[in-house]
Amino acid sequence: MTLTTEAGRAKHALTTMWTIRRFEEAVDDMFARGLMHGTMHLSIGQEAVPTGACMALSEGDYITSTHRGHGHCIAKGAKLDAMMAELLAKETGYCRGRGGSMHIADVATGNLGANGIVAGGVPIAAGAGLAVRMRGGSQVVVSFFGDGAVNEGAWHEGVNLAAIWDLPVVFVCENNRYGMSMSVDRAFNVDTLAERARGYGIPGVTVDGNDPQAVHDVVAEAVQRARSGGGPSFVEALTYRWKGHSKSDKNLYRTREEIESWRERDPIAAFEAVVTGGGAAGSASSEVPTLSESDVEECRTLARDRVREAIRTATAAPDADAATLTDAVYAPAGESIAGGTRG
Amino acid sequence: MTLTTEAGRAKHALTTMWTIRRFEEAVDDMFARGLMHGTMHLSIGQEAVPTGACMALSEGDYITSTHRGHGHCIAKGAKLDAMMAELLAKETGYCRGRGGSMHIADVATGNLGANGIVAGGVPIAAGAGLAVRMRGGSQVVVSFFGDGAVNEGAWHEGVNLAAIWDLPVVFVCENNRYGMSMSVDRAFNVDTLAERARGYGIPGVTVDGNDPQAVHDVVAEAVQRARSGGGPSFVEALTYRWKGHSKSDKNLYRTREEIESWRERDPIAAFEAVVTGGGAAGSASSEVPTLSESDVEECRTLARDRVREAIRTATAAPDADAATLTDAVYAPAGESIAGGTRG
Amino acid sequence: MTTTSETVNGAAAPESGPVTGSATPAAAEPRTLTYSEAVREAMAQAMAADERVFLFGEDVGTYGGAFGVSGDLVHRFGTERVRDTPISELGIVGAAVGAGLAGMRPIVEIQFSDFTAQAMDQIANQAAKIHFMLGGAATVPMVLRAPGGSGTGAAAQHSQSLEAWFAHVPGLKVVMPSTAADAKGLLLSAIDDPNPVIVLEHKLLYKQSGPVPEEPVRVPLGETAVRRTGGDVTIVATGVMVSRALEAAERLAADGVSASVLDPRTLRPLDDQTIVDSVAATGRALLVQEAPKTGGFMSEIAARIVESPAFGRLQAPVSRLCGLDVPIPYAPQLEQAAVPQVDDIVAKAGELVRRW
Amino acid sequence: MTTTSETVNGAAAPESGPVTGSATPAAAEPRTLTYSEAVREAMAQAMAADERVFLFGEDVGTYGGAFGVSGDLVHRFGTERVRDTPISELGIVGAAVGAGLAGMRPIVEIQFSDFTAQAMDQIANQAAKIHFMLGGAATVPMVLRAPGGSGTGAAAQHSQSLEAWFAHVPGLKVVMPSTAADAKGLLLSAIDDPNPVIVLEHKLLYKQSGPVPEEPVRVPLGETAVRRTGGDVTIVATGVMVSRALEAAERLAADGVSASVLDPRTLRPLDDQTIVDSVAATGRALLVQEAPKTGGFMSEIAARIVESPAFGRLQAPVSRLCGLDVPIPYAPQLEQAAVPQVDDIVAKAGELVRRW
Ligand SMILES: Cc1ncc(C[n+]2csc(CCOP(=O)(O)OP(=O)(O)O)c2C)c(N)n1
Ligand SMILES: Cc1ncc(C[n+]2csc(CCOP(=O)(O)OP(=O)(O)O)c2C)c(N)n1
Ligand SMILES: [Mg+2]
Ligand SMILES: [Mg+2]
Repeated sequence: MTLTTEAGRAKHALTTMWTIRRFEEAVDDMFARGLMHGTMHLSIGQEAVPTGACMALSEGDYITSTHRGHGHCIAKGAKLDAMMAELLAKETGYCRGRGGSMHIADVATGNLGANGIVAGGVPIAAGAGLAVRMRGGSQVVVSFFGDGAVNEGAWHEGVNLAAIWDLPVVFVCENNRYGMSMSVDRAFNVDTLAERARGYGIPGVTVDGNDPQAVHDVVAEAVQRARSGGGPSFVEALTYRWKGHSKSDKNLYRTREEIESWRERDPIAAFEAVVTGGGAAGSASSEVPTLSESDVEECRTLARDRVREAIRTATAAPDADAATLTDAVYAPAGESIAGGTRG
Repeated sequence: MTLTTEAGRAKHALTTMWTIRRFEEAVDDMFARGLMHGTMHLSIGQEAVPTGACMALSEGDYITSTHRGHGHCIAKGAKLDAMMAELLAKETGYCRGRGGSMHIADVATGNLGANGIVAGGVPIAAGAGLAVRMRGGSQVVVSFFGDGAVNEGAWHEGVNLAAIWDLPVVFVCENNRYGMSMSVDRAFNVDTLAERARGYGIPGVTVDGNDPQAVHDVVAEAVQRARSGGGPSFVEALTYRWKGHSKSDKNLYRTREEIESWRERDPIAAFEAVVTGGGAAGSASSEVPTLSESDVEECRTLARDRVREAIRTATAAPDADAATLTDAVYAPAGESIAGGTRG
Repeated sequence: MTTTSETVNGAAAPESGPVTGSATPAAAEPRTLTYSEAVREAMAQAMAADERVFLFGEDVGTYGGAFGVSGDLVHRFGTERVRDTPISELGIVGAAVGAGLAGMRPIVEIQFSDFTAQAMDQIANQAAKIHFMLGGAATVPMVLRAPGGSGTGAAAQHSQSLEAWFAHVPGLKVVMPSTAADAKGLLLSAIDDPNPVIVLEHKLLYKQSGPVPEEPVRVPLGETAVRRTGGDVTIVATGVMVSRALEAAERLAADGVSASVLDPRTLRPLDDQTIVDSVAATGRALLVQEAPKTGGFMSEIAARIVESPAFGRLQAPVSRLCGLDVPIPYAPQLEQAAVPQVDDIVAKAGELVRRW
Repeated sequence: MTTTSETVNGAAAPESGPVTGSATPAAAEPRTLTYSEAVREAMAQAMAADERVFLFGEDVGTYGGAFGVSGDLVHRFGTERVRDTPISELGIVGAAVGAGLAGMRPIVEIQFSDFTAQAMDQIANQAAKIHFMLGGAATVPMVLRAPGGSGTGAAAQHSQSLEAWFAHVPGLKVVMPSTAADAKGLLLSAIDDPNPVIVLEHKLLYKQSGPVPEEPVRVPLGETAVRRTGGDVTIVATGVMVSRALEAAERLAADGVSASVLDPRTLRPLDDQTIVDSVAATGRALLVQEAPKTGGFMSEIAARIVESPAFGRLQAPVSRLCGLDVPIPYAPQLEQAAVPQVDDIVAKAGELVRRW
């Protein structure tokens, strides 16, 4: 499936990327203005990874996400107003204001949750994959994580479980070159993180994480393998975060030039160039452009309007209710709320 | 350095292996007769690994050991009576009867301790290597662990730290094909565990763990690399435990034939055959045998006598003293007891 | 899902003297099982009744579990549903969280409760908090079974009693069965529960026998059992200390001291009312645990007693008898000295009654 | 190794009224530092005095630490001694154990105390037990620093107060500094100590200032500080609750209620004598902690009070005011409601005094 040559797909990809970008910009702005509290980890610059990866998924498929999870959540189809409401600590937020940015989940679309713990979602993804396998289901689980997560014990154990049991999990590493401040060059003794995959006997591939088509292609192949019983895969997507790690980051550990050079590789601008045919970027763009300038404008407008609308709706919603603070520490007896339907 | 062609070395290797064998047989026997309690994990069948590895070390070098640690302890030069006393819960034991089999350490010879936690010693070894590095010392740390340990998060994190910081650590995996009952075939999706090494950017090699010369050679090369600043290595030694995992093992997970086939590859008998020149085993045995039959007999006798003497001494020693039970929970203020001298 | 209606309340107690656990009411010649068999039977019945239930952990398959608890289950349910795992505690608990989130009912066995230390992130930061962090939008139904306790010469890293760690974590439920019947009944309730439940079994109890109903009878979580009633002192004990307390109570009775023995069974949620009522009646409380004293769960019970109306009825200081503040030593005589024995309970309870 | 003779005993207290922390006696115009600067100064002085001391952890180098605590240390001591690590909490704590065993004096920073869950095996099963398991043959001198506490909107996995976990582990020492001076002085003592010491800092305190001696003045481990003396009620508080208790005490004083405020500072070993003496004098104890109530460390203090001679002097039930039994929520108004505030302390202490 190509995202670049089919208009519907191209629009979807572009709108998703713009929605992530606009959502994060809005969050950045509201945070700076004191309208949001806590901490936020933005995906600006990394939009192509969740977009490309989630377009390789079908309904019912699961994802596990991270502290830098807004993009995954949006790409998997979450409602922007419920996301924004969560960040604004509203009762209508995905977590009723209990979780905030680092814990947004959207069980309805298969997003089993962001996670404040680096690599926390990796064994959880293996477990979801195990559930699918045991039910004889056909779903696939995509587990997103950063480069930093790859050095956690949880990552090692989770990946190995998926590998030995041939679980339908695709491990997608968003390698943005840094943990909080430690570069992959210092945290790893290998050139590509994909080299780790071999030690678990699973395929590992490194891909341009700023190209949604490239991400999509390798993830789609991995999803296909997983769905047909071929077991897990590891995908390393090379990308970059434009903003600091979180609010307190002074960017002391990287140069302005490095940041600039990556901003010049803006995944959205590059995709627009390709689909409008202006791209020398090398993709198999046909003579006839896939999207017109006005198509592109439409995507941008749609993204901007959606985000605006989400802010409006969320802002008007009631604050999280302290009177019910002790609710939901425990689920009441009876049927549990399954994260997904049975296979 | 060859163990097989130099008489002194050959005797040392043979005596060490026989000492381990006899020690473990004595423990097995005393345990069966109710003279020892707790649980014991015996190294019978695996004697060549600690023997070959420790002969590649110099004084001042460190090791970290495991629940199956008697062999490491003996090979690193521990006193048999203090070991036996520990197993017999005596005040004269290495741990004053507080630790038992799973916690024997002999700080004087650089053995930082057995460990009841699978892979527990791996990050500790990295830390000892870090200490050496920071002091500008020239010691090397050998970290022993089983195949099962390789799937623990602690292993992953410890090996990576050593790798990125070029620490002088040699990771020696005693792959005896099983954790407690789970075979490496089911616990790993790779053919050799050495394949894991690549993911950390360190050399990994698989070796016949029943041949002390082979073990020695690869460990010596790794030690040399570590000592000269070349960083850590991973050595996988293929071996087999003849006995059950521990006292409660009914051997349901492996066949009698499998056990038999490995007993036929007895590391001690094979080494004797080589050094006495009778071995068709293929080693570069010269025309003139390295050891005579009486040399071999001498090694056996020495081992047997040492173990007997240890049992005698230990048995006569006073029991661990309950009156001082709460001693040594905390070290008193003042200088700490360094595990080693400063570099 | 099997019904939860067949519950037994072990908290009901006759006027005085020993209470026969929480067995089925008036079953003639109740069948006996070991504690370990009772755990196995609970798992077998749950797996038979609900295909979402499965067991996994290190060596739970052919080996039958490090303590033989899973036994032959792999032959009855196959290697998919009785699944051996690599030695990866954090990974397998995380996999249980994920499987639970995705609609299964995993039971994960950790070989020794000491190794929950490896898995604390998935236990305390994930399993316990996900339901709340998601505002109730998902549940993590899972059971983590692990044997604790000393007495086997396994030394400091294989003998801990870590219930206080888990009992301090909102979002977890924590169970410590002390009889074969409870081992079965509480485990069945734990499997039914939509929340993560930590079931701390005890190594020394595995081979002890007791009456166990054949049917899948639930013992509800959160009900303190009154194992024995007496008027002079209330002994609260957990795990293997319950049978020691009962033995001590018999000996105390011979000395003219009449003791109630209470077994909370579920530490979280704790049925403190039953404890408070008993202490209000006896005026004296002796709290017995195997875990080291400082920061142990009995300090919580002590605090609840003195915060309750029983405070005004106390005739003696609330008193704890606990493990010493030491790691568990290897030498048998030291190991014995490190945790309360029957003699210690007799002495301390006697002192409480006679001195105050 | 620097000398340990320059110690300050913060437990000494005048007759009544506020006590000015544990500053140097009678220093004219003492210099002030923030709590975070005080921690940094302690590390700098320890590193300058002893080449075995070094700091490592995630982003402690150029980044200066997630909370800026290490700041410019990397420029002063270089990247070997102020060492960035990968995200591998279990591995780095294990490396600290190994480095300590091999003769160094590591300080390891865990970015949020919540992530000690990842490292619990190396903390509780290795560091804490090795000295004992080896019969005293080796020591594990190491310091683990980690910030705890809520109030920053970081939600359930970044806001916990986990001191009770550590305080329950024989072999560990556990420190919770509540002032800048103690942040420095206790850390210096922790670095000197041959045992593993867990130092739980508090995020909300990092920016608070207070007088801090310039010299490397040790505050000994195991001495409860009397922050304020009063005759009606003893308030025991830890971490950020100390300053809230002091503020509450001022307001209570205006209402005619005179409160002592005690800060244990070291939870393990605990100086309970100072607490018991105070409670014996006031007859009332209010125990305030941020951590969830059930199984928190204040239950230990409650249990010790009622086991002590102070029991006979109690005029009111020993009372705890703690965090609710919930994970810390994200929404600011919920987060505030989840842990004790000044108003709550005023109300509860007032009630204790007036009602009993
Ligand atoms: C277990 C754990 N350790 C440390 C942290 C603190 N922390 C949050 S994000 C982060 C960096 C993560 O890096 P990476 O995985 O590459 O993700 P990125 O932020 O680059 O998307 C760190 C250290 C954490 N949240 N959890
Ligand atoms: C963290 C941890 N998990 C589980 C165990 C229980 N256990 C002790 S030894 C063992 C098997 C270890 O296998 P391996 O590492 O291959 O060593 P071997 O016994 O074969 O020498 C297990 C599961 C343990 N001691 N520690
Ligand atoms: Mg990153
Ligand atoms: Mg093995």
